Amino acid sequence: MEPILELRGVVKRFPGVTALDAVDLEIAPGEIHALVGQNGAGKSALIKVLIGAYIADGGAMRFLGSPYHPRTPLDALVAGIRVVYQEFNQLPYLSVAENLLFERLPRRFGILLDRETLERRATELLNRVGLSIAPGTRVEHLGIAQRQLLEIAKALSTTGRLLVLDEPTATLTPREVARLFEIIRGVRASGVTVIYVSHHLQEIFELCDRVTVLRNGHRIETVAVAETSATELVRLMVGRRLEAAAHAIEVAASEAGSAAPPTLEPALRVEGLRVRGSSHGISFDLNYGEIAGLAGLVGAGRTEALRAIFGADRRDGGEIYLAGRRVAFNHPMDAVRHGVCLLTENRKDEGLVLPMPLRVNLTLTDLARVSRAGILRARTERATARHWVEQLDVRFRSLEQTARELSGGNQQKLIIAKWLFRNASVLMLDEPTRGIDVGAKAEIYTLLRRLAADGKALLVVSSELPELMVLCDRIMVLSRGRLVGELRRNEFDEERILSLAYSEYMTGKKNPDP
Amino acid sequence: MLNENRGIPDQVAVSEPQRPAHAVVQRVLREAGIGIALLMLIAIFSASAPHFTDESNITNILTQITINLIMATGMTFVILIGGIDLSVGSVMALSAMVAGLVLKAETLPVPVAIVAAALTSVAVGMVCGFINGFVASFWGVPSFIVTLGMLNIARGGALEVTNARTLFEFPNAFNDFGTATLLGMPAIFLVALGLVLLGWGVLTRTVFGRLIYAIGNNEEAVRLSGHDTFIFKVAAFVISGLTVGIGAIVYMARLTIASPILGTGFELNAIAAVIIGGTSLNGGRGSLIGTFLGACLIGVLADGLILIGVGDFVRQMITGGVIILAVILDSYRARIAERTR
Amino acid sequence: MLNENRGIPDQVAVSEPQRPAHAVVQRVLREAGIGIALLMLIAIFSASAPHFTDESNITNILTQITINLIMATGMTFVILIGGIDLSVGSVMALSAMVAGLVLKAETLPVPVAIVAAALTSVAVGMVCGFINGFVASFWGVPSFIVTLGMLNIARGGALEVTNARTLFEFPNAFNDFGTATLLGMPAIFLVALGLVLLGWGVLTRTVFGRLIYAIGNNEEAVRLSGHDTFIFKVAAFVISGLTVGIGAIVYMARLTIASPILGTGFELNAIAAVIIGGTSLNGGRGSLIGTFLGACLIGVLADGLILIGVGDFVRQMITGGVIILAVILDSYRARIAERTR
Amino acid sequence: KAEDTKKPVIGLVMKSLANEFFKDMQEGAVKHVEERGDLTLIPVGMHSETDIDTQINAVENFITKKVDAIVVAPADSRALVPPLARAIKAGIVVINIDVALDEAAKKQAGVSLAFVGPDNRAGAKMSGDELAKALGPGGKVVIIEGNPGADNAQQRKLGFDDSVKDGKLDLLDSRTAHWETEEANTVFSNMLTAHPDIQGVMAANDSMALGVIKAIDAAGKSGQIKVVGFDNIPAVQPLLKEGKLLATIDQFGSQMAANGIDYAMKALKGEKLEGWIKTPIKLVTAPGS
Ligand SMILES: Nc1ncnc2c1ncn2[C@@H]1O[C@H](COP(=O)(O)OP(=O)(O)OP(=O)(O)O)[C@@H](O)[C@H]1O
Ligand SMILES: Nc1ncnc2c1ncn2[C@@H]1O[C@H](COP(=O)(O)OP(=O)(O)OP(=O)(O)O)[C@@H](O)[C@H]1O
Ligand SMILES: [Mg+2]
Ligand SMILES: [Mg+2]
Repeated sequence: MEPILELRGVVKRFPGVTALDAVDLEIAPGEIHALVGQNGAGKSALIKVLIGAYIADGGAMRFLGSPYHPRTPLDALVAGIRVVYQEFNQLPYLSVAENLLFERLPRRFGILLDRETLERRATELLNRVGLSIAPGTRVEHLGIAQRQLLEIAKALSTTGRLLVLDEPTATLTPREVARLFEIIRGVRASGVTVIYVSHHLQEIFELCDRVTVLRNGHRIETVAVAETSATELVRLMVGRRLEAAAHAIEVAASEAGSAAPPTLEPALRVEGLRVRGSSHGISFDLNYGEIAGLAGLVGAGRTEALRAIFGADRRDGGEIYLAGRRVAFNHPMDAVRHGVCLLTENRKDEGLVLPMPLRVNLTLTDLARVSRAGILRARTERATARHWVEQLDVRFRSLEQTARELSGGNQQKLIIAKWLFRNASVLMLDEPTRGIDVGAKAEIYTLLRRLAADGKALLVVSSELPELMVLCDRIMVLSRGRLVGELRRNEFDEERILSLAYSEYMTGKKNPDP
Repeated sequence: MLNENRGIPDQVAVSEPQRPAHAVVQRVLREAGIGIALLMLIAIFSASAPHFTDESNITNILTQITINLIMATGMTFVILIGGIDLSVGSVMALSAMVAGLVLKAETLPVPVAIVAAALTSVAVGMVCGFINGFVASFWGVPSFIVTLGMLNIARGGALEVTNARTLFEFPNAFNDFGTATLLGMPAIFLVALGLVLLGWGVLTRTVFGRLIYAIGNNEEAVRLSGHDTFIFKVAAFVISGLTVGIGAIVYMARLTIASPILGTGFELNAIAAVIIGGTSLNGGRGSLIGTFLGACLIGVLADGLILIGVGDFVRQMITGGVIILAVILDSYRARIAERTR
Repeated sequence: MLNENRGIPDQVAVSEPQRPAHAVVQRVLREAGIGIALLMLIAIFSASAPHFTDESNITNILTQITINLIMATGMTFVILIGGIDLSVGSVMALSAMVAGLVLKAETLPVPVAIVAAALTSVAVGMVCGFINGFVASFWGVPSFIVTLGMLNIARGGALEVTNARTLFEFPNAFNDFGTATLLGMPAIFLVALGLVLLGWGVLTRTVFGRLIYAIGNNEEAVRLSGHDTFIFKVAAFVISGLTVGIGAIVYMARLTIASPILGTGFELNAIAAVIIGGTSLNGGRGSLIGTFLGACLIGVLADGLILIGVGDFVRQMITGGVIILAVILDSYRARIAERTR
Repeated sequence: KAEDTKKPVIGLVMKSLANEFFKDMQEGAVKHVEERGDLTLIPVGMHSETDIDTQINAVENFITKKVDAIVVAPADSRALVPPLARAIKAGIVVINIDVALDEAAKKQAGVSLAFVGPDNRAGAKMSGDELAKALGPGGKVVIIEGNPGADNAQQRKLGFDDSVKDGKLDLLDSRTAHWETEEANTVFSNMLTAHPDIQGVMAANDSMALGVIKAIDAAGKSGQIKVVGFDNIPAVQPLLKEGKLLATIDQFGSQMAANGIDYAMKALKGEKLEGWIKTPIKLVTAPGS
């Protein structure tokens, strides 16, 4: 069968980097084709070339049997390509409905906005992805996972011939992931071809037909999913570092629990923390030398809880004790000064100063260490920055490169690096491995374990249960803003955690559906 | 790991949908914006300024805010896309001078001359607006600088047209329009009101309006959605030019002259009305209702302070202080609106 | 076609390290920004304007850009954090009036009076700047409106101080400073140059400067990195006030008077210098070198056009046109700089 | 308030009080009214010279307030006519001071009213003639103009032009500095570079003359270039004494509004006023010269 999409020798260069180096690719009609590769391998670049957001420096493409050279995203849209980008492109002050149908707003008399149709179709789309928010809500008020679902719903707003999804599940909990897969299968059944980018290999085995591995801008191999294995894919992705990566996860897992010292000293104690008018408080302890996990569904309030502890948002009540002493974090500055830090989930808006160099982003958390009497010491700063980005294996070209130019996963590594540089004693990490490839993930796990072993206290929020189960000494579960349970390492069990996560939604008197 | 969704309700509420009552409160709080400050000001002046509530004084206020309101309407479009238009005052003078020449053309019968003058004025404004928008968008240069350049070009042009002479002795039919009343309101104010309502409809009810907001929110996202942002950005400046052209005609009718130095500093007044009205200088957020209230606030303040009879210098200081207080008050309103979400 | 991964090194050289030569070109292109336009302008005037290259004319130009340069230096800080300061012209008048009273205080010996006046001027400027910054940051209201309010308050205040009278007959020692030269350059220009260099050092070499840039780019990220963004934002406005205070003293020395209407419209000039110099109105991007070049461009243009002898109105139009052309040219430069990276 | 005393109420519409000239005028009027004691005065100023709108608003507000008379120093000689005509139709006595309202505009509006004020053109000519006298025929001069489009700026320019013609002066350049000291300083510095042989300067007001004189000092040409101004503000007194300013014109602004008020009171008592009631202007030169 003739491929629906064909790439021949596609090249995309950035100053100092060849993001795509003569990539050949054939996508068969009706398949779900996975793209995998390490952070910075060129997956997003390939997609952006495909949809006309970047213009290729060389090579040729054919789509639906005819030459295809998109110069703007509009060309791709017209050709029938729909995309869910890795980094969201949303209109924060417009409504959910308007965002959803923005590509083709429903009209009356050619110019008037057809509000009824808008609401109706938006509601349909929201239902389709299982997001029950009012279509009139402004997007600025949504959490990161809700935004992700919104992006997916948006791509479904019009039917195309090719649907491209760049890491759509990075922040989703299993429930949303399962629903997403149903949707993708449904879309495929209606004759649409799908390109699917993910770092979650198990998703690829569950969903996809064929998989293409990219490394350093090269197409390494394309294989049928049925004929390969996770280990094989990892080997193709990471090359020589195979062993290290494969073992790292196991090491992390074995260190967890066992490495915890017998006498745990309380680091952070939260009592009756209430946010945004919630009636019930959250209370828990976090000890030095352990990694505690916080699990929950999308919108369960994990992010809100961390932000409130950190002083980034207003608290409505509750007390925080650090090493036994009561503290009042009214501003992130207070928390950071006390050695408590928060790695935020939204790297684009909250984590990085995208237009500034890598070096600047890294040292932002502790400028005192790279300055004397308020004067920056350029050499110290560069050396420090280099040390830390290399520690985290960030793929970078120059320390003067802006953070925006990094691939998504490398941006995430940069954020981790900047907080490690701060050398805080209590680390709260919100979705720390969002968009990070398997190899690097393992290394980060090892790193976090080492921090715990060094006596630091870590609180990790993740929507990936396996991640929490590998990494943590214990897992606390939040459900609709309520702390509903806590499991020690020997009690870890996905089903149990999930049923706890759902508990408040099932038993709640409030009818969740309007 | 993906098979646990058995037995789990299909639709888990991620958040409760907003109740309509809430939505209304929120909308009023958001759109009305500076309305509370305006009401307070009106209450204070009604109590303290003699003749403030006289019908004739209300007519005065309406007349006095007319020009600013017209210019601020177009300015709202420009600010919503994240731009700014500093040239409105000068372009208004240029429009007026050119239109004044047309109006005085002796070869034309009066009604024709009036219509031709109005069209000329609007055309001059739109051409200047087009240049502003085109240069700013095509080369991606800050509209602040482009319109600052246009400010100088248009002012120089306005002075050059008649070599700095004032044009006057317009047809009576034209001058009468400046003082005409309709339904007890100044006719020129009704023009402004009509423009505001039209603009409001365009911004809230049309696809064009949504795109204006969207570009101010996140131009890149709009581009990635397959829309051509260029023409919309240019259009916003052209609309500003259009209102400037209308403003010029209205101003000429009111003053019965066209002077090359008129309109000096009008840009700050128009921008102030827009920003006081809650539109964000970064674009993407705001409304014409807010602009309307902002223009009213400025007008009421100027009028009331004169009626109270405070000295000029003190009046200027109070004006500055009240403007600041109004936006501070508005920030509390915004916070409350936020909390009642 | 599936086996091409053989022979591909595990770590493909992701980039060559930047060559220094490149880095320098890039830096000049970026920082110099408007420099090319300035050089072109100088070349044109040198060829066409009689006496343009005379030493006395160069002294004139340096004198004439001094005040704008001083104000634009502080303005750069404010614009870098994403704010704007419209009050600089009025605050300058207020500073000058208060300082003028101190300078004329008959109870003080002349040297003491001069020092006291300078300190007073700077203090008044900084207090006004503090109020601007505090109100804008504490209540999160747009600095455009806050400083517009301050514009009115300070102007009213300046007029009120002496009831609109001009102050004159300052001590000779003070007036002489306005015309003194040092190393062949006007002393007041050296003051401005010193301020620019100091500011440049602060912005590029200190923690404070780093945070000013970072806040302008993404305030939330800076806040969440554990910094108190509030004080830095206030500080930027205080610095603007400080330069305004210095500007006021320099103005008084140059013109030997203090008038309550001085400085009208200076804000637009200062902002223009900053923006022409490539600093983004959205904050986070720009440099004082650019501001310096921007102020030079405005000064050279004003001077050269008079020397060529074009009429006032045409001169105003050309000024506007050249400003626009300069930023267009700059946009091409930016693109080339982007490409040679 | 007016009700309890039954005193007539007079509204005074001024130009920008930030200008000392008008500030003096208003203060003179206020003092005069205190001395008279038989009327209530409501003075209103405006923000800037080009702020015609504010003056119209002020007139409209006075009509609203039903004052008995309006004394007005118009910002524009034509635009103020229609609102003043409305005031007259509302039975309010209107006295025009400072700058005369345009005859044609008055005719169009069907009103006639008296003008109490100086002759700006004649004043400028007196000032310019003094310069012509000092330089002799062929003297190379430049003019620093006021705000283009402003009535008094135009009158003074015409007066200076008359002097140039009568005195057979050589006019090298004529530029605006918008009444401002700093701009005059800058503009004149550059004129001096372009025409190093300038011998005399006519500045349309004293604020600009101040800036011109500073530019001459900075160029090291003190005493070589003669300057004349207009308005006789306090700040030029030392310069007159030092001989840096050759001459200026005193329009006795402080009495102008007071005079206007006196005429308004007369008109209220039924006296018929018409035409141009000229107020004195006086050439001021260095004391003892
Ligand atoms: N705008 C840009 N400017 C410069 N370099 C860029 C830009 N965008 C991407 N790159 C570089 O191109 C390479 C490929 O990046 P890409 O975003 O395609 O990676 P990716 O495979 O999507 O990685 P991730 O899994 O981390 O998202 C990286 O080295 C990245 O630094
Ligand atoms: N009552 C509510 N009204 C509106 N929005 C709500 C409400 N409750 C929760 N939300 C939304 O859900 C989010 C709550 O949680 P938070 O972001 O902390 O969730 P989370 O568990 O971190 O999930 P995720 O980050 O995956 O979305 C809020 O940001 C808010 O957008
Ligand atoms: Mg990517
Ligand atoms: Mg979250």
